[in-house]
Amino acid sequence: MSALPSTEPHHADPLIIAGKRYTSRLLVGTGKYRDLEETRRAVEASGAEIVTVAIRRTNIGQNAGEPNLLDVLPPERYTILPNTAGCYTAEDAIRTCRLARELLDGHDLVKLEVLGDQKTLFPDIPATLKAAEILVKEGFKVMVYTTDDPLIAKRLEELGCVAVMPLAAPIGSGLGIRNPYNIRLIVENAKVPILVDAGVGTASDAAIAMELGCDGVLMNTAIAAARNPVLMASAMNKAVQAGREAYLAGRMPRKLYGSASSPIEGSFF
Amino acid sequence: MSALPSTEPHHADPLIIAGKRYTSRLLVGTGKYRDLEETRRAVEASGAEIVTVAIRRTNIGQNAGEPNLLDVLPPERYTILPNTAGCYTAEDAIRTCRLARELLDGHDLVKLEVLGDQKTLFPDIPATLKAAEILVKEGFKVMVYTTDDPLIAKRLEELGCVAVMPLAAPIGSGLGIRNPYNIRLIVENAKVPILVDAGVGTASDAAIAMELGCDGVLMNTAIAAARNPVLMASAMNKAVQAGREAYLAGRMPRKLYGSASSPIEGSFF
Amino acid sequence: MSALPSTEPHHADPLIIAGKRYTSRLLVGTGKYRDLEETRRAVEASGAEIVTVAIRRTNIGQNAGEPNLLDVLPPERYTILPNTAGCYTAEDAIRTCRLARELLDGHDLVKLEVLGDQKTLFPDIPATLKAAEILVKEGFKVMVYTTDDPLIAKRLEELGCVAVMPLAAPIGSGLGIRNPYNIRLIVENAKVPILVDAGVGTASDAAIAMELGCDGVLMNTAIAAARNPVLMASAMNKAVQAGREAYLAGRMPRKLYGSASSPIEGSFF
Amino acid sequence: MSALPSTEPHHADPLIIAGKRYTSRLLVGTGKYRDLEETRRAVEASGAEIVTVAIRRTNIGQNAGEPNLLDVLPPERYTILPNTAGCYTAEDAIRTCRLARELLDGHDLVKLEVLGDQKTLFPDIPATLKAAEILVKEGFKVMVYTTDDPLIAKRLEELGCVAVMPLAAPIGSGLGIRNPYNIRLIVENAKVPILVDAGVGTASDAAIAMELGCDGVLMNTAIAAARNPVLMASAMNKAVQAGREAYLAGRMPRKLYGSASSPIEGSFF
Amino acid sequence: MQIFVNGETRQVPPDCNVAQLLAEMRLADKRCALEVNREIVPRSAYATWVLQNTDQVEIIHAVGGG
Amino acid sequence: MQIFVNGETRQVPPDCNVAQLLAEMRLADKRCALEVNREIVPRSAYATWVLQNTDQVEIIHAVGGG
Amino acid sequence: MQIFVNGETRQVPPDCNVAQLLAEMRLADKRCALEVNREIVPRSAYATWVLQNTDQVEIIHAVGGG
Amino acid sequence: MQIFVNGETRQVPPDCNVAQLLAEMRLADKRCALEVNREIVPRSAYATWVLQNTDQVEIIHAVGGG
Repeated sequence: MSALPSTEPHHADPLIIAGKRYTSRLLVGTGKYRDLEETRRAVEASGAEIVTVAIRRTNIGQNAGEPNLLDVLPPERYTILPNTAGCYTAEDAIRTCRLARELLDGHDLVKLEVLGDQKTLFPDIPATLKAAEILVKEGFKVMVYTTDDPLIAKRLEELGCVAVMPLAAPIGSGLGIRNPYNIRLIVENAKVPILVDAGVGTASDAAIAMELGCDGVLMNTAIAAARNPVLMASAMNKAVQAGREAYLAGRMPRKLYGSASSPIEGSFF
Repeated sequence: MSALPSTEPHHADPLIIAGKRYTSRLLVGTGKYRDLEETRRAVEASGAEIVTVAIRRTNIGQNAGEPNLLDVLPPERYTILPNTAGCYTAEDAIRTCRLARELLDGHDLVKLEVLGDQKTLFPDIPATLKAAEILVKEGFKVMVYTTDDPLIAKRLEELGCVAVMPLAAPIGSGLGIRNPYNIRLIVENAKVPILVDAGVGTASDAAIAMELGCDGVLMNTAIAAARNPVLMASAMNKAVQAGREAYLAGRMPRKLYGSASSPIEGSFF
Repeated sequence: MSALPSTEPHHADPLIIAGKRYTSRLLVGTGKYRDLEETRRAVEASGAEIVTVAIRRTNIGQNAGEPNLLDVLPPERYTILPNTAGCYTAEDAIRTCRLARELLDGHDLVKLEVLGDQKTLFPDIPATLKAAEILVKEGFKVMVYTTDDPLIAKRLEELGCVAVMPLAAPIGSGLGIRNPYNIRLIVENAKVPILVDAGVGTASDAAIAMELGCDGVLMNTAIAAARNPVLMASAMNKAVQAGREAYLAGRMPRKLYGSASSPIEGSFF
Repeated sequence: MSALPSTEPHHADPLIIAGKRYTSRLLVGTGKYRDLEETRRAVEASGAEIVTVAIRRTNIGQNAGEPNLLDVLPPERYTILPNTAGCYTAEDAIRTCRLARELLDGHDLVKLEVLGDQKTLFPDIPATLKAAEILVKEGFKVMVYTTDDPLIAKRLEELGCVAVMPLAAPIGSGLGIRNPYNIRLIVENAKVPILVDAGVGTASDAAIAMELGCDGVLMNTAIAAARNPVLMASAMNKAVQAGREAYLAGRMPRKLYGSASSPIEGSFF
Repeated sequence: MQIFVNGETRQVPPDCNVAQLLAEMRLADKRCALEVNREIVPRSAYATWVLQNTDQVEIIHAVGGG
Repeated sequence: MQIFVNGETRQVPPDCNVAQLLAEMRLADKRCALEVNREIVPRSAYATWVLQNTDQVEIIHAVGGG
Repeated sequence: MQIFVNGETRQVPPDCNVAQLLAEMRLADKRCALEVNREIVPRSAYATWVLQNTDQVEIIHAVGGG
Repeated sequence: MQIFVNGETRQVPPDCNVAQLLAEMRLADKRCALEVNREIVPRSAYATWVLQNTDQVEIIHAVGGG
């Protein structure tokens, strides 16, 4: 089978973000794990090449000699995607991105999220638009978290974001894709990669996102909060590939009634 | 990763039907393909170990010298599952199973389906119960196609069927799992393997079936009627594994509201 | 408007069961109420003309002088529909129907249910078929509770049942219509009234059942277990009419994209 | 029953917008009808007290002597809600509102919609925020059409809009409530009336919107594009009442398994 | 003599008929139906149907149910 | 003199006022509103508002819409 | 002598046995199974099972199906 | 002299530069980035950037998040 695209979807079908090619379409977060070892094993099982990290003060999660997150997820191996998680203003998000760029020696790919509400963690759209515009001007490659509003998604693309990442459902809710219709509209109109970010709960949710034509999926809690995170990471790895291949393969048309798989002719009974 | 169950789900987690162990949980049909070569490549890409075939007169699909289905799917490599597709009476189904057993040198694993209606291809439940009882008495290992009625599924198990296969939706409809609630009830009460048979349309449908706790999925049209059957077969192969692993990993609980993946503490903004 | 069917749906559009015309398409149960007065008020608010009752020993719910259910729901005003609730064999159901007929002076309309499982309260289909056949032979007008299996529904019609009543979801679950697809198939093929029986949870569930083309809805728990049963009874009364009128009115076609309600021409901006 | 709130939901349970009380929670548009007589009859059957109209040049739909829309829907009887349908900029929407106020002798209740895309007719959120702010400052009572983004809905309330009207689905699509989860979030956080505007396709859609806790529903195409608009108007009238009553009555809890409606005790079988 | 009514034992006088039993149970004017040893006794036969020792009597009525 | 009414050119006599324009268009008794060069003319000013050459006049009313 | 094979009439010589029929049909080396008058003929009996006039023969094999 | 590091007060010697602060905090060889009074200090300037009294210093690094 090794000659078939079906078994090497990666090489045949790369994800390209800001000009860089990736073979995996699953992006993962690094929060909520038991420890760095579990983080490392889950990320490895997920097959992800892009991992998102938060930016915080050093006196947090930093005991003398304790390994640092980037020790177990070396930037030489993974594309590190610093995010602005927890920022509720454009200013905080921009400041976080600038620090992250310094931290990563000029690496300018960032995940922008400007939250508007602590209960739902929905994005603040006006503030997101403002921050995106400034960050793009400053030369950042912005992957932006947004709602599933197709017009806002288009505007973020027009502002120069390198990827638009609508939520499937609230961050950490695991409710799956609440509005496939809007995700489909966003995909239809997009010229940059569309990744579902947040809300995926289990493997089939990820497959559905890919079958809708999304270019990738970013998730954290669905893996980290599973009973067995490493096994769920493997499940998500396969689900994203399955959904992508199903999208490329072109699903059968739905029929309202039955249609036999076996020939009628040749019946001896 | 090779030590992780997540990457070797098969060996760690076999499907056992009638005492035989299988590493793949995807069973596939062999109908509706363009030719035997496409059949062979799709079956191979699917990773299936059990393939179902129909029983018909030799003057059908049999030109001199033309290869036979069992030449491209050798019984030495695949477990051949003859089915009673197209039978509308218990008698025809039983007769078909007896001929199939003779054809396969005593191999007694069969897929029983007794249809009740040409439009929906729904099973005729009273006739299915009758045929199952007789076939079990005659020593057949019966994998039985049925509706998603949990009580009928249980009765078929009690009659001695080695696997119960409720439909997700009508054969060939591709409508996906119409009633996950019933499938879940069937799985909860079963002591034999439960496989979703018929109705799957795309990869996420297969993943959902497995996440519901099904032991496997049997499909034909979803692969054969895809634009690219071989690629869809690969998608289904991965989707079934993904769904199984997600089921074993234990999905995160759903939450009505958001829950941050990044720590609040340590914010400098 | 009074000339419009829209405002007098009843007279224009009767429900006919066993040759008798009814203006209401909502049938209600009488169980689980706080007391007989609440039962009376809820049944009145529901507008139901057919009410179903259980048959039990007199030493149950029968204190000296306490009013009897049929005192508050006089057979002169309501069509009493005795049911075989709680019967797990065809024999018990038949015996119950015979006693009910004697109780109601020869009134022979009965609701047949033969349960197969205490956990789900799903019907036992083989036993239901057997009981239905005998009861029809004995001259009963049988309204029969069944699963949403379209072929079993058809068989019950062929056996002579005057109405077929598939479950929407398990009795008392309030899960709504689990499989609208099957309900639609049943309706399409039926020559007798099809009523959804069991599983409705709120008003929109009842409206959906009617929009699918059902001839009526039978419910009990959705009303009796609401916080305000009398108000919910009124809601169900309106929902069933709304769903029926929407079905008759012919809904607009669904469109994937927007379509303006206001004219484009004449814009001055 | 006449003493029961269930039968007089209106007087017991008014909808209050901008300080004015309404007994009907269904608002209707006036576009897409065959003629003004059908418009009049449909509006009458709907029971609506608030009807929305578009503002266009007089040389459109204005033949000498032909009755004017406001002749068949007299402002003395109906609350006329001029809308900014077709406006794609804040400026056009504001200009339209000013002309409408002049047209209606200072009546200042308006429906603001600023569209962002001709294909989906989704609102342009930044332009909508801008127009709402200006119109409120000019003393208009603004009922505003928006997406189902809970944070934008809240911001529009904070800007002083008298009602917030999220779309259920694209205008004229009839797809029903695509994301009940977001609608629920909007309702939970609102201090002004929330009305679902656009996307309703049939009666159950309207009932579902009300069961989610919405204060009302505005629709046009679902009625005007039905096969029988007047009958559908009646259906919607009842569906909105049914959904409202069900919401107030408090639906039964959902259960995963069955729960008998008839007593177990007292069985003689 | 002893009979069983709705599963409970009950003493009744010899030659007691169904009408008398119902009267004694204050069910004479209630809407109910009756079986003796699984055979339905029509209302018209209450006065003439004489109960026998160890008869199994079931008296049923309508109760709330769905 | 020539003005533009709802996007179409129209000849009107000099010193024609809004009230006269509406009368001539048989809209005097119709419920409508009016803009001249994007400025709203209140009903009370119709008789005194004199139109100028090349004025852009918009006359609107309510039509069916949703 | 005439028999029926898979629903079609066929002439075969007298005393023709199943093995001969299959050989003549070029099915001898094919994987198939066979019924005569609804009775299954085991492979081991092909050479000894002699066909009779008007026998109904069904020869089946596996084909693609699901 | 007193400065503020990540929101906490800290005593440092006069003329202390950023490199010395990081060394003292055992962060010299850690991957982190640094702001003084909201201005980013490039790694290349650590040795020459002298801290002033009451300077607000933020030292950040990457942690698990999504």
